[in-house]
Amino acid sequence: MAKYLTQRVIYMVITLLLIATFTFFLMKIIPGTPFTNASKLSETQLTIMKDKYGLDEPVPVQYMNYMVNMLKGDLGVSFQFNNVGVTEILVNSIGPSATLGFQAILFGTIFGIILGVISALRQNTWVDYSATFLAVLGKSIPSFVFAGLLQYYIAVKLGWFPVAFWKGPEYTVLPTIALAMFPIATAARFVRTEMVEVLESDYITLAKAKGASWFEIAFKHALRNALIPVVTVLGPLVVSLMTGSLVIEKIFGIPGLGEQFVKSITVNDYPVIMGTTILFAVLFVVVILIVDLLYGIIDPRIRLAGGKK
Amino acid sequence: MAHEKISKELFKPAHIDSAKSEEISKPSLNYWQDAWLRVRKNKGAIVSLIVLAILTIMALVGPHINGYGIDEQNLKHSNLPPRIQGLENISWLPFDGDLTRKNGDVYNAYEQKNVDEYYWLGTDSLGRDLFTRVWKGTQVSLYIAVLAAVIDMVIGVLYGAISGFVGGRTDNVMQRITEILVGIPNLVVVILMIIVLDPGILSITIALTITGWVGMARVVRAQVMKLKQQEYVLAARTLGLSNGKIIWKHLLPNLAGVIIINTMFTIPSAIFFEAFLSFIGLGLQPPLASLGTLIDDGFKVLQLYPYQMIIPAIIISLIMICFNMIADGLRDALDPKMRD
Amino acid sequence: NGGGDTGKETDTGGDEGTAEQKITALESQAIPSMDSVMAQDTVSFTTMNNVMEGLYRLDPNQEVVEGMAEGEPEVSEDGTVYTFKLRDAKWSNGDPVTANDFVYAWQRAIDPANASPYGPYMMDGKIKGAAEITAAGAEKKEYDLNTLGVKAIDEKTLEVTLERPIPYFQSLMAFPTFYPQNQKFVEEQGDNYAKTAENLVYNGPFVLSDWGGSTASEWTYTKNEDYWDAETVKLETVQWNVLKDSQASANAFETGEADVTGKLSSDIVPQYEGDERMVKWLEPTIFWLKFNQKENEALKNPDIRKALAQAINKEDFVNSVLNNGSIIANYAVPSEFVKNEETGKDFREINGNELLPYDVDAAKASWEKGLAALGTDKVEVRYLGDDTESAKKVAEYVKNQLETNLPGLTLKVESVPFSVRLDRENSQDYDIQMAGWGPDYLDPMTFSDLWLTGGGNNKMDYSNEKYDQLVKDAQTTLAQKPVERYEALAEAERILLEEDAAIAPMYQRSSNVLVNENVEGFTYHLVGPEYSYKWASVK
Amino acid sequence: METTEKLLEIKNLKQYFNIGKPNEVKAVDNVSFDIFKGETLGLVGESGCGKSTTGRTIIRLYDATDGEVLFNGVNVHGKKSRSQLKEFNRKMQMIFQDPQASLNPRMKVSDIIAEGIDIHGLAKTKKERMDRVIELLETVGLNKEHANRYPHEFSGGQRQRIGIARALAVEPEFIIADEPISALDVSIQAQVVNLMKKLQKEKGLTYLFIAHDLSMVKYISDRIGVMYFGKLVELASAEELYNNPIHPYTQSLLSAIPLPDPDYERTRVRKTYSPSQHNYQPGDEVEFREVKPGHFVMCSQAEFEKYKKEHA
Amino acid sequence: MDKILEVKDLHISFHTFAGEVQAIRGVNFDLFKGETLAIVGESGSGKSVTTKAIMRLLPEANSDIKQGEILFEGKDLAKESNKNMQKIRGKDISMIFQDPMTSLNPTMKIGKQIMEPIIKHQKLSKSAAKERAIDILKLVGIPKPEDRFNQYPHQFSGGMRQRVVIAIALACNPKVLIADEPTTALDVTIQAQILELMKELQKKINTSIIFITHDLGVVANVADRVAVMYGGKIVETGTVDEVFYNPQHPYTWGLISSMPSLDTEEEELYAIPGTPPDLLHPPKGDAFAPRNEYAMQIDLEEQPPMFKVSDTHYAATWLLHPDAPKVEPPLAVKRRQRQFPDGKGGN
Ligand SMILES: Nc1ncnc2c1ncn2[C@@H]1O[C@H](COP(=O)(O)OP(=O)(O)OP(=O)(O)O)[C@@H](O)[C@H]1O
Ligand SMILES: Nc1ncnc2c1ncn2[C@@H]1O[C@H](COP(=O)(O)OP(=O)(O)OP(=O)(O)O)[C@@H](O)[C@H]1O
Ligand SMILES: [Mg+2]
Ligand SMILES: [Mg+2]
Repeated sequence: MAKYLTQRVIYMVITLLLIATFTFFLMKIIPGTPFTNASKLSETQLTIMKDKYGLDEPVPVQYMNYMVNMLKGDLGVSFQFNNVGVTEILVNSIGPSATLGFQAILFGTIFGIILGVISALRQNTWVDYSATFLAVLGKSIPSFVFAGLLQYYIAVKLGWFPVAFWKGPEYTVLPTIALAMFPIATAARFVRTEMVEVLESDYITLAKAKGASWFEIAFKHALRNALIPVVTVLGPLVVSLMTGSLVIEKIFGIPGLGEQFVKSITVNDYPVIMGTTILFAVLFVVVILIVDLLYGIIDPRIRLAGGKK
Repeated sequence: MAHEKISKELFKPAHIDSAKSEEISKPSLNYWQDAWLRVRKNKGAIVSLIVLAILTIMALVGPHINGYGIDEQNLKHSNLPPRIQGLENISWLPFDGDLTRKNGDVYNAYEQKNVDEYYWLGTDSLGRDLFTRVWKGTQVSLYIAVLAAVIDMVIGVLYGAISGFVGGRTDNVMQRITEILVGIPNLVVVILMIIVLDPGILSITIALTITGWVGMARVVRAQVMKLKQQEYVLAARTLGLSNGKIIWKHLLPNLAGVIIINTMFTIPSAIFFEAFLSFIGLGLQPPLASLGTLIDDGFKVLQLYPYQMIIPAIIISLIMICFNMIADGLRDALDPKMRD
Repeated sequence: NGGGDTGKETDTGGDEGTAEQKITALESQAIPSMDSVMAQDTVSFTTMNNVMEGLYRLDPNQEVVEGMAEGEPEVSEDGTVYTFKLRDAKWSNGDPVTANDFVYAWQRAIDPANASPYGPYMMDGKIKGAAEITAAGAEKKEYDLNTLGVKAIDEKTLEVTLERPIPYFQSLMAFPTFYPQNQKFVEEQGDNYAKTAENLVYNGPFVLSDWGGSTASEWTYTKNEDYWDAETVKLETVQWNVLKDSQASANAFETGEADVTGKLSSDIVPQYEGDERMVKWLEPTIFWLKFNQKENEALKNPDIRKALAQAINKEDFVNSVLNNGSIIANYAVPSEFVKNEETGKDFREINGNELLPYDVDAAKASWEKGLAALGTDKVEVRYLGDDTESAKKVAEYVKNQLETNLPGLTLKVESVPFSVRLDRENSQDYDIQMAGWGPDYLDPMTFSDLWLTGGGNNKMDYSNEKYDQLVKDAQTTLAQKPVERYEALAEAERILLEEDAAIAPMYQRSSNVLVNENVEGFTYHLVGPEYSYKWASVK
Repeated sequence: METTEKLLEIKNLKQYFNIGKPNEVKAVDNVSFDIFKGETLGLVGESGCGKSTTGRTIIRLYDATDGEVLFNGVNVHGKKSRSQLKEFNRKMQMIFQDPQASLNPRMKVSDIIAEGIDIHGLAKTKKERMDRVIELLETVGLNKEHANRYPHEFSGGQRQRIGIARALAVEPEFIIADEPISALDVSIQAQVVNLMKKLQKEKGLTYLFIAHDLSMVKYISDRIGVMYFGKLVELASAEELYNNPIHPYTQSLLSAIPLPDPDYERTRVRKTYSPSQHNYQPGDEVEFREVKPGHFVMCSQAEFEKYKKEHA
Repeated sequence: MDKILEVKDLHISFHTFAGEVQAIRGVNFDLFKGETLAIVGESGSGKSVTTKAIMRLLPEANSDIKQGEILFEGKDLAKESNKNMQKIRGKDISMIFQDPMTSLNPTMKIGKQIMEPIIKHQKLSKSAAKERAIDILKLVGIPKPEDRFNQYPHQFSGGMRQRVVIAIALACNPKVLIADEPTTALDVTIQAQILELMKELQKKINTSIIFITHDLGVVANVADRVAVMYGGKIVETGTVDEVFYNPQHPYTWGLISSMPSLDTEEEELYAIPGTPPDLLHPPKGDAFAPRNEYAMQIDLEEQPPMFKVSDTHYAATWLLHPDAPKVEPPLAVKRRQRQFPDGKGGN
């Protein structure tokens, strides 16, 4: 296990370095200026500013500098915020995004799984059809529309929850629901498909032959097996949700990573773009690792094989 | 038991033709005919197919039906709600040209602006006919989606097939590459592509596909790895068939099912993603409209002119639901596991 | 519409004295920087305007009023040396505000080592020695910050030497880049200076609290009891939240979660048409089409430019497309912006609002003439605009108008992100560009000097000697003759538009903000910081 | 049928998978035997002992890790030109276990059968091709109506016969049949076995018949090899093997087979086998030795002596 | 002997894409206490459907017990409620499936899977159930059951898994044990072990076993009585000796003679031609007729009833009708034919 883990970690580091390299050069071909007031700056002043941010060096030198600093844990200083380290920005904005993403994933998967299980058990009945319809609808309404409607009807009209901001648990309810629509839909669809398949397998018949009730069959025997493929889809989804949904963050005024990231891209704030990408990538590889370990927990066959895919 | 009623005649040997016993009574059906029969039994899929066909036809002819151009602006006629001849007097239908103010007053926008024309689905803030624009938008959205699906199909299938078929080190390297691709946030790549390339449908499509094919490649790879161990592939190899022909004759036809199903799922997500790009302002170049841009425009004025969002939203949802239902139906029909 | 007092007398029946002096307000983004020397954006400037103070500040009537300076400055004969007397004021840590605090801050702002984005922009060519320091910094040569024309004569006397007389210099002093900084405190804090509310000292009407730094999405102004004019300040707290989405802001306003919203996007404005809670004012920001005359043959032709400029129905445009109170602009210097200090007349009164107006016939005639000169009947030009939804809508309208009214014209619309547009403007990689300009100080010059030959912001190769001469005169020989100076600038504007059609002005933007009925004394400004809460109160 | 002309010589064949990894499998480990022209060699052994791998390595579906396979004196695994390879592919064919999986579900029966004809250019015209397909179909007891149908429309036995027709299409000399009947119904197995026997007689085919149903193997084979964990442990003529099994594993295998005879079943005693019962010492040379003429057993020198005495 | 289970005139259909599949078309049989009844027949003849019907495990969505009774201790299981069936399953009647690789839940510990029915039906405490589970594991010959208890199925070999499946089936000492091809997926040596184990256990707890297989060798080994199924019907039943040594139905003949015994020397095996009937459109007469070289006109017209051969031996073929011509069975059958004068088995 230890050997397997170290091997995985080495792989992860290589992947991360490659991603960082790739993004760095990609970023350098983005047109545009990182200086928000570029139209007001004179040539001489531009020279001074470029010099300060090291942008006057040749790109390979910039790359080397960046990588060396990155390995030292220094992700540089933001252009758009004066004198603020990228690390600091990331640390400050990951919190709300992660909280929200976590809640959405939790709520979304639990609700989605229940929906999926029910429709699998009641396959091809109206229950199944309505659950499917719901799931597809969840996937087909753009999240900004959904978020906007929630905000208008639940918060403004009914006044059940605050309209926006990020000040306490009650503020997280609406954005969580809005964000959870997608995981709900995804989980429901996948769980249904898998459950239908699992329910046809021999060991389920055997469980029935043992006299198990439908509840035991669904939740004790079938679900866990049906979850294995679901974990694969949900893994990357977790990353994208944890790293913030720009749309939801914008509409609900949540100081998260998504907004931050898109803003930094549009204003060419290179250090923040890089830092965020690296953070995403780290989260991504970590989640993939967790997913693989989760496989082991859900599926003991993989545990013994030492995490072979 | 009494059998006296049976005549002795019947106990004469019947000459059974043993060749006849090999007969197959069922009519001959090939894979696709068989699949079609199965799809046909799936009501949801069939209804979806019909709806989708109608939408596609409307997307093609709709923009030309009522004589307004997609970019024909008439600012005097801006923000008119739907009004349809004949239906305008049926009060419970939303086609009477009435609008509700924020304070609850209802007024007829056509009367207020002195407009005699009928705009079936209303107009937008530039006074353009929404009926025309919505179908044009549907056309553009479908076009983007199909294009994305095709690119996805070509790259994904090729990549997956090569990776799975060649296997070994090549496969390993190719898998690592996809891992890295997936690791870079989609948004970075997409925004970058859109900025680097000339803005337009093509660059949006390319951006959409740039990481989208990974899913397809994975599915195809897994399927190829499975298929290449199938005994009919081994049989072809023992007959001396070259690798290229094996892929072409034996693997691809058998991949068709998963490829189609995957494509069916790609299309709605492409439409969805395009809508998202519109929301963050990276959508199409004006005056072209897609359902995504229309929804986004409409969303901004939702409280004043709800019809501007609701109409394209209904259409996008219809398309999504249809594609999903068809994909499901096809999966059931094409999945070898579900066959007898 | 000049004042900012919009608190209409509505009978709320509330008791005057008992209302809690607290309001909540929305801002569209976080505060990027609270270091007055380094800041470069409106949100930062606005916040500084409320928690700090320079020599002067703007009042609700957009007039310059005393700040740290006590009374009017002493100005030398040639108008280049100003001597300010400072009042007895304290930083929030108890230190007195001294002349040296100004010298220190200004030197920091110009110091190339700090690479302040606004320092050189505000000082070069205005404060003596500034441009030289910047140039030395760019060439990596030695420089001496003490050559900057700012000196502390004594603890309470500040002397500023200008490059040339600047009529609007006093209003310039209200701009946060010229605020003082407490040298001891800044140096003590080192790198941490201005990181959070705790790493700052204040000398304004409020002190900033609960501000966690650049990414914080909320912060609070709390009344500064040590402020020299504390008795004018009524509000105890102003609670700020960041909310970018306009519709969401309106929603928050509706539910009472916000008393004051940020500027509404134009989609929302019609919802509040006729609603008294919507405060509306004309910003001195003009949007125009810039015609790049560097390479495009067609755009080098003034007739073609005239045709383009006159072929767009601006009336319909502002009423239907924008529909947010913006007005049509047939001028290059905004309306309701500056008044002549001698006559008290608005600058606009000289030229009026009829330079290069919408006129299809004239446009068509010029078009024919232009095409004939070019010897072609087809012209294709690129149109560069932002990629926001509203900018795209504008592009659609412009395209439609121009192509409909000018046969043979094809407009290829390119919508790009803001940073890309700036970049392409810098490299002059565009044909027609939709751009806007807002002033940084209260003087027509902030608009007029844009179009000087080779000017830093020209970026379209426009050049006209007459124009250059008139503007130069206004900057030098006429600097102390307000009436003649305005006439010269007005004449320049006429040349720019009527003769050369160098740009095609489209509209002057209006701002719309939702303000709760019980808020009194809501104050906005036309340049620099956007709002002042010094005079606001709850009824 | 008793010729001694060797069609195939397998010498020290090894096929390892995942070499060097922790999950290395020695699927075929140093196996040597000959197959004579016109005979049927049966190969039996428990699941996973390497029977299929042996067959597949012989026909070059896998590249052998080590060892030689000589077909008509030519090494199958040596370097070959394209045409040589094609020639080889014509002479050696394979029938697979799973009649479902061995036919491409997307192809018509006629195209499946004609695949070999097309590859090797055995038919000049379309008509000739079709005639050949019909002829083959009739050979395997089907008729021309079946040519335009798809595999899923057939029963298991019919599919297996289509598989045989496909193999026959290129007129091979040698056919490897990898458990051709295990997936079939009892009542249908006989159809296939009879067909294979008939074809052997008519065309002088040579078979390597892999199976785990021992009574069927005995019925069809001239000689039988028994495999255990990648090694061939015993090889003898069918009669001899059943009457005088020498290797304890073979004995155990034979004693475990239930026969459709209740009386026999009531008296059958099962023997068990474990490799440890040999008690091999380090240094013992465990080799394939000829205990009786034509009867080979994997044994040590000491066992060899013992067996020789017992079975003299 | 006491009957423990009676199946009377059972008809079962499936509703499929293609139409109604009449999988079971009138099945009758009895099961006595302590005996082993083997059901043989080719694939698709309805063996599994019959037994699943007894357990009521047929898919509810598309299956339909159209007619008939399944009497277990006087109760008609065909009409029992789902709740009551849950109480019967695993306790009174339990089941072993064909494939040991797939019939255990891969994500659940072996011990838990065995304890489940014990806790459920015998209402034992967890620890008592565990003891019992370990006992049973010992009983089915799993070494070190305490360690094995906490392992997962993939850590077991095929033969051991099948033992575990048997252990689960036996956990509550069922009155009836249904084994649906329990050894088909196993190697002969392991099959032999499992068969021995089952016989041994049957002696110990005296259950009745329904044993499904299509391997006649296995039938000969385990069965007391045999039922031969074809096309959704039982076409012949009798004691094992009667069916093996004096078969009456042409299908049974074909079945027996198509298997070579170790001493078969014929050049050609007896092969039943053709393919099994299509139960979507079952033939009007005898389903076997199209493949039957002894078929008579009446076979094509009418389904044969069960003719009695002896008290224990019945066969459904018109050949047993008094009017039918006498026919010679195939050589392989004739060679093993013996006489059973009064229907008693043995020789
Ligand atoms: N491609 C492969 N990669 C790795 N291992 C393999 C491969 N093919 C076969 N093996 C392993 O080699 C061994 C022998 O397998 P083989 O298929 O030859 O057995 P077999 O005797 O044919 O068994 P069965 O009776 O189940 O068909 C097995 O342990 C198997 O797992
Ligand atoms: N769920 C189902 N839906 C439709 N048809 C079914 C279903 N289950 C069984 N059948 C049909 O019922 C018939 C009898 O099947 P059954 O499984 O009982 O055969 P069997 O005798 O057990 O065969 P095998 O030896 O292959 O296990 C077959 O024709 C089969 O196609
Ligand atoms: Mg094999
Ligand atoms: Mg069965």
